[in-house]
Amino acid sequence: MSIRIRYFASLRDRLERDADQLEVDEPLAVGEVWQRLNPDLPLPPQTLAALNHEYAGLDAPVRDGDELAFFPPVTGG
Amino acid sequence: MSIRIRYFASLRDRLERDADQLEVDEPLAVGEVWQRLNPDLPLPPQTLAALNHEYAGLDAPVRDGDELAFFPPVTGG
Amino acid sequence: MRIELHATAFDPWAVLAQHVATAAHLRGRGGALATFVGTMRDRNDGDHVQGMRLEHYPGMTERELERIAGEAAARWPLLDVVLLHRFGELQPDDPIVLVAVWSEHRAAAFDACRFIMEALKSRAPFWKKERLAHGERWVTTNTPGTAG
Amino acid sequence: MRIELHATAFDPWAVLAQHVATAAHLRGRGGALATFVGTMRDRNDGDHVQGMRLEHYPGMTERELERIAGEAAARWPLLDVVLLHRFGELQPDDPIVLVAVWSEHRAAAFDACRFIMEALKSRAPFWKKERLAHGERWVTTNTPGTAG
Repeated sequence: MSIRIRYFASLRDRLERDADQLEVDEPLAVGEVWQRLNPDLPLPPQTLAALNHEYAGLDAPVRDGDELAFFPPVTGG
Repeated sequence: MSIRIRYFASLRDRLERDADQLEVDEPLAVGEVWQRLNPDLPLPPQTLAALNHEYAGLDAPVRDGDELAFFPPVTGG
Repeated sequence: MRIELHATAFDPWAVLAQHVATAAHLRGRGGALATFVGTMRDRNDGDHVQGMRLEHYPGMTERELERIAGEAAARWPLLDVVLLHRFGELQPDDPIVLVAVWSEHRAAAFDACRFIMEALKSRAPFWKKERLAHGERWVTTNTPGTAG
Repeated sequence: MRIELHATAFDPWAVLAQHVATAAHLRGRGGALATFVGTMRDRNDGDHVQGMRLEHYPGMTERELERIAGEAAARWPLLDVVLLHRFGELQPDDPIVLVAVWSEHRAAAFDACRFIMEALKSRAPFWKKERLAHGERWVTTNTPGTAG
């Protein structure tokens, strides 16, 4: 199973990268993907997640080919 | 005491005149001016009154030289 | 603060573009602008409306609009208000009213813009007379300002 | 319904004038138009802001704006919505966002315009980075949409 992960704004700056690619065999939830990729950094409070361009909870299941994104609270408008 | 009275919109159409001039000796309130000028027509419900370009109640005292106006509910905007 | 009655058609977008271009006190500060434009519809109460005459009370109408804008400015931290209203003969799609309210933040701009419109609808001395295919009629009530 | 992201400065008044001139479905019907324009302020949190970079999430941002406008159209009887938002490098006074909502009556136009702005502020994936005299900083919270 192949998942593309993207990071935006201050979270990208903090992680010092804007994307990850994860190859796994077992099913994972959104929050588990974060833990797998950032084992030393608990998900910062208020971080938002989106799965295939739609907001998703941390327990949403991630599927093969999905694009998962993590980002800080939005400040548009 | 000389008072100028103006009528607007549908009220003017109904009265078939747009203004009156009233000369009186005793003090009158807004509602009394209407009665004096239109003895056969009770003030139509929802009619508004303005004294010198400011909304006024029917018991507001009218003074010499005042401009008093009666008009139906407003429909601007 | 700019409050005007217009006897002939005005272009709300040209007015706003020109106002923003020349209002030095908004420069860098006017982060939020809420506007309302009311235009003449060609239907009302199920009838086709060909035109409209908008009557006002010269002298009082201007003062009442100024009082309304002043009340809004006393209640919210506003940077500027533009308030234009037509009178005279209107055609469908002609702008009737433009309310534009600048503030640093959106809450005050939204609240004050709506307050001005509701106050204008209930207090500013204007009266609409519609021209229909079979004659004329006075508009007797305004549409409520809150959703039913 | 017209929803667009712009990489360079847009003129909200030219956009609205052009939209009204060409939107046949508004002719005679769009009696009420509520708009909001947010522009870049040159001060924030007590500091002078020289410029701003507005980041977005290409693909998701457009879809989220479409979802928000769709929710508004499902909830209120709207005739049209125009929603433009900047991204990229901004200067003070540059428009950031334009929301324009047409309806037959003002209550729906006001309510839907404000709903779209609040939803956009809380949900649309945009992030502001301010350029100050002494460096850059991410904006971390939005101003609340209700008066304090």
